[in-house]
Amino acid sequence: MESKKITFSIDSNLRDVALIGLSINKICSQIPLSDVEVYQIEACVVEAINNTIEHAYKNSSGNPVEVKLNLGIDRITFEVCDIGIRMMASHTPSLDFDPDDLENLPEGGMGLFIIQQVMDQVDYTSGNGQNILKMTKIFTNKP
Amino acid sequence: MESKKITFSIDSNLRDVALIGLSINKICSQIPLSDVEVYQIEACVVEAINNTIEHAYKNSSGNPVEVKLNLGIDRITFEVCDIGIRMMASHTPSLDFDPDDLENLPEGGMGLFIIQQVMDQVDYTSGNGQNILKMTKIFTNKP
Amino acid sequence: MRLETKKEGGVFIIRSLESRMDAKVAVDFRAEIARHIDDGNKHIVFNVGGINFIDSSGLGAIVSCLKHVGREGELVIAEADETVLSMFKLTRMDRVFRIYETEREAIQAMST
Amino acid sequence: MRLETKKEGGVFIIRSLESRMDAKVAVDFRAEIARHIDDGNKHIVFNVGGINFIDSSGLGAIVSCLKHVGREGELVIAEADETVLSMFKLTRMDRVFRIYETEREAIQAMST
Ligand SMILES: Nc1ncnc2c1ncn2[C@@H]1O[C@H](COP(=O)(O)OP(=O)(O)O)[C@@H](O)[C@H]1O
Ligand SMILES: Nc1ncnc2c1ncn2[C@@H]1O[C@H](COP(=O)(O)OP(=O)(O)O)[C@@H](O)[C@H]1O
Repeated sequence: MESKKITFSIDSNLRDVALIGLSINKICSQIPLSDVEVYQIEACVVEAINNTIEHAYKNSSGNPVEVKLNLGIDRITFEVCDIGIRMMASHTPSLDFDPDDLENLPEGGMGLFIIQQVMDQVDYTSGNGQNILKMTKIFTNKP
Repeated sequence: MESKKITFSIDSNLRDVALIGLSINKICSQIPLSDVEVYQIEACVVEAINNTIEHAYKNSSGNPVEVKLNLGIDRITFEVCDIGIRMMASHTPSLDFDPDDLENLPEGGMGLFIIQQVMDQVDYTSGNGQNILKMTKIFTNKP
Repeated sequence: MRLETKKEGGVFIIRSLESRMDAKVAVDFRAEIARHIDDGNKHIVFNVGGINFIDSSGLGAIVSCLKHVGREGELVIAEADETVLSMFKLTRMDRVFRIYETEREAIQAMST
Repeated sequence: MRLETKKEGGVFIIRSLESRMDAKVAVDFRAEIARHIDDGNKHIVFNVGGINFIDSSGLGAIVSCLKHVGREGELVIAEADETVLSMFKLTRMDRVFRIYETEREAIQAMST
């Protein structure tokens, strides 16, 4: 069976991000994943879109954000695409902090870490003025 | 508050229609509508997309189908767009049949009728090679 | 379209293993049920309990099966949830099909 | 972000009337809670029972409030459902916040 495909497009505006999140949540709830897994996948895509809006487009609206979903037999992939500023050479996102050191708790910098934790594969590519964060989650299909 | 906007794009392939249907179902389930109303709105968009694939593109894949969703304070609109064959001058869709006349029960021709019944406003426009079926559903917002 | 079928007395029971009965699967459904009808199963209960979405192609396929069983046969619907039922009502197909709340009731009504 | 607040003894209770705590609302949330803290409410229960989605901006806003109440104050979480809780665990924030099953338990733990 060929994989199912859909593209979601919004303007670079935090207001519309939830519309993609909800859509992905419902589509993922049809595949063999737990509620928590579905939620975490939604969170990853939302984090990636937020990054695009906040960093690639520096919070300015009027720019295109696209998410291409590809649902295969045992995996789902998301390509989050922008034509803004590209991300600097990818460091491995880490989240090291002392839970008792109140003053130094992180208030940000958790997005890429969450994505790394949840997704099975994460790639970032830039070319021809377009940046693509590709995330893959593998699931076990019990037909 | 400005309205929320998202565009869904698929290839003209019946396989991918459900992905838009599911997305729209979830988004509509966040607004003040009953389960039956949400379902019927999903059905209308699916009918419109099916028509695009079956009639505008004569069941050939490889053509673009777009659905633009606009969620306002008291209404949701859907624009189903194709660049295929345009619909003939719109007749008022009717569904008249004798339920006891087995041989003459309709097996098709129900799509536009369903859309007319469910939606508050339906417009079809063609221009610049693009056809757009615009459907509006009004709801009462109780904040 | 993945279907589960069984026979109870003279009644043939069909249940969908898929939750959506849309244009993608309607043609297959029609063909598969036609085979069962041609095999002599003309008293059919279609249990739609597992279906949570049906469009006009799905409805059309069921109507086609109803025509195929003909006047000597029957095809009734069971366990439609509120949303699926609303589609039968919207297209006035609730006046064409006998619709039962449970599969059991449908089978009993047919056997008598 | 629409919030409901109330006071029970010395404990300030916040409940979200919105189901998503994401980047869109995080900045507002932070500012609004900061005002309440500046008004002297430093023993806070955040009942997240109505929230079914939180992202890292939402978590960051809660962390910011925790810092704001400071060492003399407290900010605890109550009624996180399984999915929201998983986000606290994923970011190890479950080791930063005291998380209670019910609002009642949270209030009691704070009052003693
Ligand atoms: N899509 C992107 N485009 C450009 N830069 C990005 C993008 N995503 C992430 N970054 C950079 O990586 C950093 C870490 O991102 P993240 O872990 O999501 O945390 P946060 O967004 O809260 O800073 C960001 O601060 C930003 O500098
Ligand atoms: N998007 C479209 N493009 C071209 N023709 C259309 C389109 N939608 C509907 N039509 C025409 O209108 C007729 C009625 O459509 P409909 O009520 O949906 O029933 P059905 O698709 O089952 O025939 C179709 O048979 C077709 O001729």
